[in-house]
Amino acid sequence: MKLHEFQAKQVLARAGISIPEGRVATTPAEAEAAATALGLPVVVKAQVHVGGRGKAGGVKLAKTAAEATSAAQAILGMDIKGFTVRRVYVERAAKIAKELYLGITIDRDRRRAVVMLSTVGGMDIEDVAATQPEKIARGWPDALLGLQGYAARGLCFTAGVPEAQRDAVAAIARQLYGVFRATDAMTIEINPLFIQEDGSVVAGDAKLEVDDNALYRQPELAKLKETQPNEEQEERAKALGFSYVQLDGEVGIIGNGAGLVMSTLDAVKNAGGHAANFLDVGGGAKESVVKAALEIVLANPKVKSVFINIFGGITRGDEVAKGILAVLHDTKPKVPLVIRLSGTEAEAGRALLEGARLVSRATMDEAATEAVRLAR
Amino acid sequence: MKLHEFQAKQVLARAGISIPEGRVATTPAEAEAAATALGLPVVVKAQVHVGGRGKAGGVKLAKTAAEATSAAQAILGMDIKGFTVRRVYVERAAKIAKELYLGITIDRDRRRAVVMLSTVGGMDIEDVAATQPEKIARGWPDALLGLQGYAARGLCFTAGVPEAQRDAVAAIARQLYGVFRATDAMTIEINPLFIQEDGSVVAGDAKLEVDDNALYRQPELAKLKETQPNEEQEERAKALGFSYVQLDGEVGIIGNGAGLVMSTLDAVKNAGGHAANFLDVGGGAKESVVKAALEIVLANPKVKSVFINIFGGITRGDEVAKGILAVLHDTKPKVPLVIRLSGTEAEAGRALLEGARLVSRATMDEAATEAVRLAR
Amino acid sequence: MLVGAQTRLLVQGLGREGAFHAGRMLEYGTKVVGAAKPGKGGTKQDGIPLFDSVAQAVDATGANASIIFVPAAGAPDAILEALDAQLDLVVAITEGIAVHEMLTIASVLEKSASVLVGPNCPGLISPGTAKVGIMPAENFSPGPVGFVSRSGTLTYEIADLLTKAGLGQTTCIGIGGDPIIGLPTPDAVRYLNEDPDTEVIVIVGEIGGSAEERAAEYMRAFAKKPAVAFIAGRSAPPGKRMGHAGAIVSGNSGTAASKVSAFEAAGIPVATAPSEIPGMVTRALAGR
Amino acid sequence: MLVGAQTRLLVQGLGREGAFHAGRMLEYGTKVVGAAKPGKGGTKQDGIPLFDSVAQAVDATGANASIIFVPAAGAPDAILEALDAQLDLVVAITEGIAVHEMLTIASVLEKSASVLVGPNCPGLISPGTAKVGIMPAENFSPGPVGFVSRSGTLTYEIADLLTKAGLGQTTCIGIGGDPIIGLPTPDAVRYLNEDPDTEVIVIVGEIGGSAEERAAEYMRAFAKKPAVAFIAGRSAPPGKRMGHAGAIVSGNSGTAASKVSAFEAAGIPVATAPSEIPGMVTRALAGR
Repeated sequence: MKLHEFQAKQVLARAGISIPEGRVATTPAEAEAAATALGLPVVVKAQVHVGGRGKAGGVKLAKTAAEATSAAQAILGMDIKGFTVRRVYVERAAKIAKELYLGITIDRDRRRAVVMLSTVGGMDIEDVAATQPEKIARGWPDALLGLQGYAARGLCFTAGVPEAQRDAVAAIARQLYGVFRATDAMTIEINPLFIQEDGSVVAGDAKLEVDDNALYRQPELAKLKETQPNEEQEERAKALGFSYVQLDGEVGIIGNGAGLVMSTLDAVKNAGGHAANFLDVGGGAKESVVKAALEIVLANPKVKSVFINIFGGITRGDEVAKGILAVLHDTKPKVPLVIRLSGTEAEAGRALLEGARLVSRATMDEAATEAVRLAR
Repeated sequence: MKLHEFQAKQVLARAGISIPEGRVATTPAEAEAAATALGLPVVVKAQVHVGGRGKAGGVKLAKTAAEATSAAQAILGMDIKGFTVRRVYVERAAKIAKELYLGITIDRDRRRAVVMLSTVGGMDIEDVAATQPEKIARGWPDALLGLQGYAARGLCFTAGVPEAQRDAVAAIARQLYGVFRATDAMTIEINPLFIQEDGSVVAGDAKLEVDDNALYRQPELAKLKETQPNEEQEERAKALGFSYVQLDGEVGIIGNGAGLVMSTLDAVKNAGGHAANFLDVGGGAKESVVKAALEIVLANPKVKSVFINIFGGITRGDEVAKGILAVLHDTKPKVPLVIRLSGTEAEAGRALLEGARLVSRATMDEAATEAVRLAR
Repeated sequence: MLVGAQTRLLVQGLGREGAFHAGRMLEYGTKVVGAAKPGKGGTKQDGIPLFDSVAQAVDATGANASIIFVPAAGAPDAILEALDAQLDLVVAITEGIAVHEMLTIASVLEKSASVLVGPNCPGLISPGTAKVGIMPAENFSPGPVGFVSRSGTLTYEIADLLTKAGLGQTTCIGIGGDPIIGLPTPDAVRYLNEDPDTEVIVIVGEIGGSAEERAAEYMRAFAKKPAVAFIAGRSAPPGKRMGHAGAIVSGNSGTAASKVSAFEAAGIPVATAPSEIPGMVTRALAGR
Repeated sequence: MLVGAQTRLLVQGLGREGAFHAGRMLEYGTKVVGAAKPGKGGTKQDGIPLFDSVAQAVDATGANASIIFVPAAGAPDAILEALDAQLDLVVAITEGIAVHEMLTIASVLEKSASVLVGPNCPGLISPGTAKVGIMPAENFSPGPVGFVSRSGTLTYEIADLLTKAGLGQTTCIGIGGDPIIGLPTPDAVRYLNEDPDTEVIVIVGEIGGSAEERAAEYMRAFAKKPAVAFIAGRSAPPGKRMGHAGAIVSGNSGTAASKVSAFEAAGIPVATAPSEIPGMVTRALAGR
């Protein structure tokens, strides 16, 4: 779950990290009032759950209240990579002497957090890693011991943080690590971290993504969850207990088990088609879940055929068949269904489906080929 | 540094542990008002930095406001093991069904905290350990991992906490461990921990001793530090940079290094005398410190002779001699001084002291014998 | 190997799912010697002796392994309890454990001699000997193939394909689909490489992370036997989480292409569909 | 042994006290190869190369030991930095470190191969070879006596008595007077017991804790050579802290009587005054 910049900054500020003064605005008039109250110049920034807003024109400097108004006017309602801007953050412009990067994420290989600090700030850290890898200092604190003082200081030396800001940046790194742990963050980033002309250090931007599996114990953060229109299907599926990801193709996919569904997508591609979605009904899905899953897939107007690929383990073939039959009975889908049913109670399932309006195939490859053919 | 019960309970309450309602009173009238406000019956308890107040009559149950007044009257001003009672804590009486013990202290051998839980509550845990050791469940959480849920639950099973209170007591143990770490406690204890008739669990008493070496980072707790009249000399010595402990004997002691001073006390005892104090001037003491130390020792009216035992390492014999000479010059002490000076600059020191009104001896044993003889 | 006749198994979390699978494991011949169910110590459930804690259960039964069905919020405590009891093997079936809890557990594992498999995994099976997991046993059969997989159902599918092709398995390790797991692919592959009964290794990976790349590197340096690989999610777009918490391509990292080329560089052929695996295994066995 | 010709020493905390003792250690022949002084990396102080961090210093100098003079508030970080750099030996001179910091460090030590001596200690000396500490070297001389002590000045006193009696020392370990220390008495005794050059061990304890009792138990079981003990604080009353944070009799625990009888039960004679020690050592050496 992603937080907006202004929300992430409030979290940082509570942990003692300095941030420029700022206010959220949802209309140009509010933006103007904010600019006047904060003092000019200000920066007007789109609040969307996606990166690259700067390149998309979602960040503008305003030297006058009128400029703040027109900046907000331009940005509000803007579409950035499919996300509509509903709010801007109006922030007193920092007097920037230098920009740093400070971020913490999870290093899967080392099974530790990785803290990254660089004097190349303001750029995407993956680009810096690709072009100037020596410019990124990294540290891997033990989860139980945390980011100790010497380790934070060591990052500053390695990154080449100016001596005057070393202690401040080391302290911010430790505070940020504290937030990272306390918020169950997957990723937390201050990019850029400004060194201002007066030598002070403030967070120029802030990114915070919280582990969805930890929201149960992060009630304050969970309240900030926002679902974009393009994510609504996925959220609805999650509420029903299965996992759905919208894709661009024409073959609707239903399967059980993430790995099997990924393989099903691949099989469709191997057969020359494209998957319209990823849908994993999970282990032990009952008739009602299978029915709901099929309805979601069929609701996608791009879908020209549906491939149901079940390898019964905990999931029973007869339950799957019943769910499909219920849909066939209730809604009479306009696109052909292809099914491949193996494993537990597969025979019973196939028996139930006999005579139904769908195509059955014995193997994943054959069924994929058939589904792709029918989608043409 | 010790906290009073009412202070410790506030710390526990902030961590989420239930405590009975209570108020501090410094006069019988305040105690009466507190009793009326809280609702009767109440318990009136002496607030002193020493154990055993119950046996000393410092805890009284009051069923009426008048009883609360007279209880406070009896307790306020009471002397408990050398501590004068200045405050009482008036607390709503719990409806006790069962008393447990819960405490955490430092296990020096294991170099871990030790959490102790017993269904024999209300007694001194050392007595329980001596008479019914099998009644104490112990756990040694790793400092980095803390007291995990399973470990707290395991203590409850081992101690035999009633099933109805198991989860509550396990939760309190984890909260108490959190307080133990957060307050830099040397010892923290809830004894008794009451199970009330309604099944709820509340802290009947609370003891919290904070590490003096950590007070620099515990500003809120440091404010609660109280010095008893009998501790004033010790505090004054600490402020001057040396370590002083008042004892009962007649031979004043000054030395450098805790082990050497302890050995000096022992040497005096071996020679048939008793030390009037422990005084370690520390490493590298200068003239002024030696002078202040000697003055504190001489201020004790019980002192009949003084034994100064210096083995020069970082501490220099000439600096010690100068400090002694300054005192001899300024105050002309009425009791004889015996000195044994060895190590760094010992000869220079002895030369400075030549002709002064003191006795010099070559070894610790000889000097101790002489100091004891002169004190008779 | 990790499971076998020596395995004496405890169950942590004997709820509906745990009880069902305890029954299936007993049927399979696994020595399920007890279950930890706080407050129920001294009683039995479905013939399985219950204990208040893992420590008590270990004392009473000599258990050396545990399988965890405790729901996500309580599972980290259950895992730590099992590690504290110094069991040889801890298998966490639970899905949805918070990543930071797993970082804490990973730190404990760095200093522990126990092997944690999972979480979010189907467990392990040594066909014909012992099953410590939730896989449908009928798809597995004894034989020379060692098999490690990040995926559940896909494991059953591939085991079924192998079994139908007459290719039985020494041990199948379902390591789990989370980003932080107890026994990552390279470590699981190392067990199979060192196992004298295993003649060929099947490595089933998926997009996300770089465990497959590290496994390929390990095999390039230390392989004692041939291997065959498969990567699920070749067609998945970047930035989308494919069901498993760990199955995501982030920027340039975790792509199927990177994994495939790592295996190929290590001389390990990569199947483009599960159906190709049995043939490739047969060829690998023939070409030894 | 813990210090010797192989010791390549870093100084952490090159302030007034650190700089003074760095000079004395260099004079004694100890290889002081550098000092960590954040922000001063690349410069020198009194001829000693400075580095921004311990890690940098180790890379540049091959240091394998460190001595810490950092004040109490910063000392735990300095100790953890030294442990993180996997030095063989870390000696913390600093007095007044908070007990909970030492509990944290003790947890790290449980999983570390480094030896921490101190805090609140005078350090170690192998007379004639190397000194990693603050003791006045002139009281020490080479010879067959291994010596461990919780006390500083008392160590110098007893070393002086031994030296004057012609009884030189292999290694003297000042383990420190705090309740939680890196190398408690039993562990220090074990080093001396295993040291082939040490012919007799002098154990100087004091009231508080039960480290002496454990050392006596260890010697009862494993002694390879005779030992002599002394306990400071026999006349100290209970409940009073005698200068050292660890020197306190709490209830029935930590009494001199308990320690004396533990040593006597292990066949180790206990001196009643430091002046008796040289004679007892001579008898112990003669009676071997």
